[in-house]
Amino acid sequence: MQSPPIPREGALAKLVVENVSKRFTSQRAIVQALDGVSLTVAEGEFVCLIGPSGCGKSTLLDIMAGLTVADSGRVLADGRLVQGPGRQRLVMFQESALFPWLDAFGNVMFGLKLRDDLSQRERKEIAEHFLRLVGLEKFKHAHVHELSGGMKQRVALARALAPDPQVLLMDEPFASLDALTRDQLYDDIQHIWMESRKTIVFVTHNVREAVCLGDRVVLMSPSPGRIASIFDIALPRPRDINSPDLGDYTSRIAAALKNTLKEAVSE
Amino acid sequence: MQSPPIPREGALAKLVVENVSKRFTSQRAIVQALDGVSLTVAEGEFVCLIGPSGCGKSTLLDIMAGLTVADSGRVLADGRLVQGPGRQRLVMFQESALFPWLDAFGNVMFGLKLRDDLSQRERKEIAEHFLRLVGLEKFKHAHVHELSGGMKQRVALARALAPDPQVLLMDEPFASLDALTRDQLYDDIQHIWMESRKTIVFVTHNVREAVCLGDRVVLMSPSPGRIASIFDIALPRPRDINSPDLGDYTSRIAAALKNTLKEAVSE
Amino acid sequence: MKRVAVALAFFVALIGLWELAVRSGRWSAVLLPSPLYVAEYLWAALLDGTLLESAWVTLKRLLIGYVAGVLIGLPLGLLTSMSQTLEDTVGAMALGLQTLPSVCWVPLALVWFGQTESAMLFVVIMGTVWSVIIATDYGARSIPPIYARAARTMGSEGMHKWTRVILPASLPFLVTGMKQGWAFAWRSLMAAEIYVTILTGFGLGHLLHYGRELNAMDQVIGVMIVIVLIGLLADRLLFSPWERFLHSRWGTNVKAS
Amino acid sequence: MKRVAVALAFFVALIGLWELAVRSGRWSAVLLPSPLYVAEYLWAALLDGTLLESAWVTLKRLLIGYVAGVLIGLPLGLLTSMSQTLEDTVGAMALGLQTLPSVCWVPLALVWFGQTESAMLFVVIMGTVWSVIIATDYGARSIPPIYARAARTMGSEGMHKWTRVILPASLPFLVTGMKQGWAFAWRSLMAAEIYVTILTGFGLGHLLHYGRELNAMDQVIGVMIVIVLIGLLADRLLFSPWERFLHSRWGTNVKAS
Amino acid sequence: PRAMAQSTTVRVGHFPNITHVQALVARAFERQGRNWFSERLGPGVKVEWYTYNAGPSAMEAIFANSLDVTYVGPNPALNAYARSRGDEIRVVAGAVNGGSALIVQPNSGLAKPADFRGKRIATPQFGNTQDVAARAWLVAGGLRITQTGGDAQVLPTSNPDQLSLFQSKQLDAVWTVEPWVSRLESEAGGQILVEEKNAITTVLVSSAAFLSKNRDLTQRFVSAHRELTEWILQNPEEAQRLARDELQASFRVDMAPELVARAWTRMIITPEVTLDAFKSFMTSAQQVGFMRGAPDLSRLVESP
Ligand SMILES: Nc1ncnc2c1ncn2[C@@H]1O[C@H](COP(=O)(O)OP(=O)(O)OP(=O)(O)O)[C@@H](O)[C@H]1O
Ligand SMILES: Nc1ncnc2c1ncn2[C@@H]1O[C@H](COP(=O)(O)OP(=O)(O)OP(=O)(O)O)[C@@H](O)[C@H]1O
Ligand SMILES: [Mg+2]
Ligand SMILES: [Mg+2]
Repeated sequence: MQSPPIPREGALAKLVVENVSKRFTSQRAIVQALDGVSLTVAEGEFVCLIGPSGCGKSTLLDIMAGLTVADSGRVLADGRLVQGPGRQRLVMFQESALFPWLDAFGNVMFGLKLRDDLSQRERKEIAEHFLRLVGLEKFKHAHVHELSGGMKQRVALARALAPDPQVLLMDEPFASLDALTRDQLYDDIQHIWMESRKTIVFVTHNVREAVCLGDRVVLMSPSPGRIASIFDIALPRPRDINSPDLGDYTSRIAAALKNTLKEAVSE
Repeated sequence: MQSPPIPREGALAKLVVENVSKRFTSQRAIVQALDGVSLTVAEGEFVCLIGPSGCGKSTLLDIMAGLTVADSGRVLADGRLVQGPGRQRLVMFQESALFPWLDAFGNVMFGLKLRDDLSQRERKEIAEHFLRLVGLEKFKHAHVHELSGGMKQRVALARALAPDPQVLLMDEPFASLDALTRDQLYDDIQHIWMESRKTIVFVTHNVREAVCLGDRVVLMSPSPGRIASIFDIALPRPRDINSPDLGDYTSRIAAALKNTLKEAVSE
Repeated sequence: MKRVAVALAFFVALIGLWELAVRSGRWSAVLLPSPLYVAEYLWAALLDGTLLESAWVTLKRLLIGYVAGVLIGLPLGLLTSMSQTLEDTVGAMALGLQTLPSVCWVPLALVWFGQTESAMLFVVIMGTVWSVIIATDYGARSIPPIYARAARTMGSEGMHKWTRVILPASLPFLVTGMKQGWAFAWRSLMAAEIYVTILTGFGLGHLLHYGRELNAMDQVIGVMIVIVLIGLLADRLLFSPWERFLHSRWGTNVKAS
Repeated sequence: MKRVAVALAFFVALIGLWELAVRSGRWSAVLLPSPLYVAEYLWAALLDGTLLESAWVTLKRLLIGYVAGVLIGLPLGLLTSMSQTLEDTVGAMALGLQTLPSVCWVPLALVWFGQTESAMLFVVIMGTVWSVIIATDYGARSIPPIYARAARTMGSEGMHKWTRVILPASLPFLVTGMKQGWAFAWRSLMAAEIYVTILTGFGLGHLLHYGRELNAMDQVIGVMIVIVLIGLLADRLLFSPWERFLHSRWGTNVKAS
Repeated sequence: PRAMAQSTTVRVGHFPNITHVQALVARAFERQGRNWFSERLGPGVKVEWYTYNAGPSAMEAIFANSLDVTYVGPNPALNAYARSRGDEIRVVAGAVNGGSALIVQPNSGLAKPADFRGKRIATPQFGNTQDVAARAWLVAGGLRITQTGGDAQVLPTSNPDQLSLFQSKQLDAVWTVEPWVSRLESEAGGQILVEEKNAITTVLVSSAAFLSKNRDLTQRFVSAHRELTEWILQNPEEAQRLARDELQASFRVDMAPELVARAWTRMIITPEVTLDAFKSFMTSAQQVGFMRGAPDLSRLVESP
């Protein structure tokens, strides 16, 4: 799914989005979901995409994943043109995309079974390892609907991590969880990221969440979807979502977010 | 549904919960959902119930509503024994309990049609008034599934307010909404409450939400469900959920909440 | 528009192939009559009134029996949904009798009612009623309890609760059950008409049977086409409006159209 | 336990009432034979082998035809789900032919295949295949797109996608469609057996028809009871395991049992 | 109104078959404006004709009270009498005897029941006179026969199907009734193995309730039937023509004059009927397991 190398743009750029535009034509209207978006994500970086509903965050993520084809512009992963989905860039979705006909273990195995380079025993070991990592070794054979929302997203995380992708694309993975569970998962994801040093692009519309998790926070504005501004978050890790240290960044970004909304309305 | 008056306990007590216990026997286990809970809610007061999952918040609310019968203890509303659900104490539920076979207007009319003291024209006017109040006059004839989560809960609020109950019992009404919508609704509910001076009991497990909305925050602890402590929130209104003023109360209550969890686990 | 054209082209091509197959002479005209003959039969039967008469006889039986079946099944289903005991008894009986192809009732119906309309109605009712009972029962039991609780806090009780909450809330199940009841009723009526002569009127099934008796496959195929058309029409007229209502109200399964 | 007892008591009481009704003498023995006679018939037919023989003949036809129908319908349904054009053509044809009671195929089947097993199989297949096509098509189209997208990012494509994602994800619809196909096949086979003689073997439908020919309502009712039992058993053996799997995996509709 | 209708209308059933010759001739007369029966039944009495193609459904019609009198084979009548424990059916006159036979394929070598092991014998209808006769004949020859199988396969098949199946050699033998016996002989080269010259083929049956309520009327009906039979015996040529016309006009059945004439020679047209004949039918029906116990036949034949 990847073409031959193209001359590099940035030395350690894992993902390069170049001038990407995307327009949707539905029965009622034409929506310019993305309009000339460019973004570079470095290897091992944790980037958060934030913005009001409909500003094109999911669309951008899908284009990075290769699930959606951009109208113009291109996406490079490791300097190669992205032409379709690849195991190197796994997506973890907003709603639970776990397969109900498989149990927790079966779900984690799904991606692994598609890797021919592993023996069945290795696959099992890897799946068990990642279930343990997300703290669900006891729920190996639980059915999907028996898991709580938080547990489901943990399984989804294990499923996304197990095939050892270099890039993890996450689309509001914690949006439907309650606050307590969410707080727990902020810790988990930070630990996992710090250990595995994956490159992560994380979509959210919760400002505090973005500040807590990201090295950089990319703020997008709607209609047409564009990158409005980018914030570097220079805070030590791990960060606590309830810590007052986040307050400063949070209120700055929240204010900028409100601005994008106002502009969108006044336009 | 209400028995003759019983000598009052507190002059302006709208709702009195006296030593209420409730136990559920399911196939697998016996759960003491509530154990000797007493609580008095004054007229026009805004009380928030908070506590970890399974501590009996919903059960207590249902008993106040008259939907569930307590094993022992009693509930008085306006000094009368609560023996069943009554129009004076409407419940607004966590999940959307809107009727999908009716449109927004039809849902708001449902409770009004059960009031014989109104003419059809009055009912229509009232329903329109409340739809306007929650800002949905344009969506009068929208189908339920066409509304966003926040709009649905607005219709549910209008439906609960329209029959003019004296007490509003709300069971995590905003739990499934996204942050931006929620913030908007915090403002709305505070305005409505300040204007109409309903008595409100509001269940949540979001500490910040409880602090933002409540005159008092009642913290419950699980297994068995009991009232752990009560916090008076002495902040001016309207309160902004993002305001740093809430920080102090929030961290105190959050700490107390974590304590109840630890105790529950160590027990 | 383009999609309609494609579908039309497909069916025209199908008929063309059929005609070609007949012309090839590989099959005798008894085995496979030409589509032209079928059309000729249909035209003649339309002109001399047989087709309309028998379609009317069949439809009358079907509609009366079906409506009666629904009117009996609906309250019974609501009743069984209210009590565990009724569910274990009447419900179990309904479950058993639903698996019985209702053409099996024909011999009993004939000795009970004679070769009359009543016998046909009985068979149609037996085809409808159990499906409706089961669907209503299941529907009423599957309603999210939160609807009933919300209604109760607003003061809805008794008849009001049944007609304004339970019944509309179980509509999605009801429509499924009523569709199934219709399918079974339609099948059993056809089977019954093909199987026995009814003194009070000849339906489409009889016409088909006579086609067989006369070895007139053009008549058989012609009547089959009419039966398909009536089936599709009934679906369109009876159930599509409800399904569209359901889908637009519940927001489910909106198929791209 | 108590519930089983209640149900048992109900059915025993029902039979008791029936016997009483017969004893009252209001109905002649031809209209309503005593349950004892029915039991006697069943016992005798069990002993002389008629019942088992004909049940076996019927079941063989049903199972072979049904399996063939599913094997034809499943891939066709997946195919139509993949293309709008196929949906508009093959799908529309399936929709039309599904409304045709498949007993209507009997006359054609007889001239095409003679009074043989093949004719019966054809009728059963016509009862099954359209329902399976429609259900598979609908099921494959109703899959939440997020499943397919998740599978794609993990590298699932082609056959793997069809067999490991699309098919299992549409299982809930498939089972419904296969149940409906079974119900239609069962109904059409009974109707066909009652309607025509097949040289290669007598099934339950023939036995029922013979009961009618002898004016032996005890035989008719006895065979009906056997048909109900087989229907319930088939449901239990063929579909309940799937449904239980579905309900436990998907967590839907878990009925209090 | 119902009682009125009962007393002024006689609902009569018959098959569109040459062995129901009295009904065919009477209906042919009616088409010519001669109301043979109603003229003899008294003023205000109407006759309505209903056509059946099988004895059991005619009997069903009597049970369900949609028929008063019918021409029918003796076995369905006997069977219906036994099933209703003698309460519903009365045989009031004879009509036609003989005319049925067992036809085998030419040069088949089939001669006695034992030769039929594993063979297929078609009969016109399950449980009808020829069907019971065939089964009883086989059982008497030592074969085991059940409703759906046994040592030989008795295959109830409609008469037109029999002919084509016999022609294509899918049937080894057919036990049937005129005119099919003649057609099988002439069109398929079949050979007659067993011929039942005196067996009853058609009788006139009345509903017991109708008989007891309208004894006089039934009596007049029966004597009209006897008179008609007499007329047929005296005018065979004209009767044959009338029967053919009626089959042609009402049922679109085309029968060659030779065929009818040939069938005529095998039929004995008679209004007489005796209980003894039914007793042997009962024995046969019991032998083949169609009848349980030994019903009391004393009320079966009742000539009013
Ligand atoms: N398949 C599609 N067809 C038509 N329009 C689409 C499609 N997908 C997205 N859109 C439109 O494109 C715009 C951007 O959508 P997108 O899902 O990327 O927004 P988002 O930022 O992820 O929003 P949210 O926060 O609600 O998830 C929206 O206006 C949406 O309506
Ligand atoms: N109908 C019931 N049958 C059996 N157990 C029940 C029932 N309703 C509640 N429970 C149990 O009672 C306890 C309290 O439940 P309740 O719903 O009141 O908790 P809660 O505080 O509202 O929890 P959450 O925050 O998850 O809504 C839980 O352990 C629950 O499992
Ligand atoms: Mg999105
Ligand atoms: Mg709760």
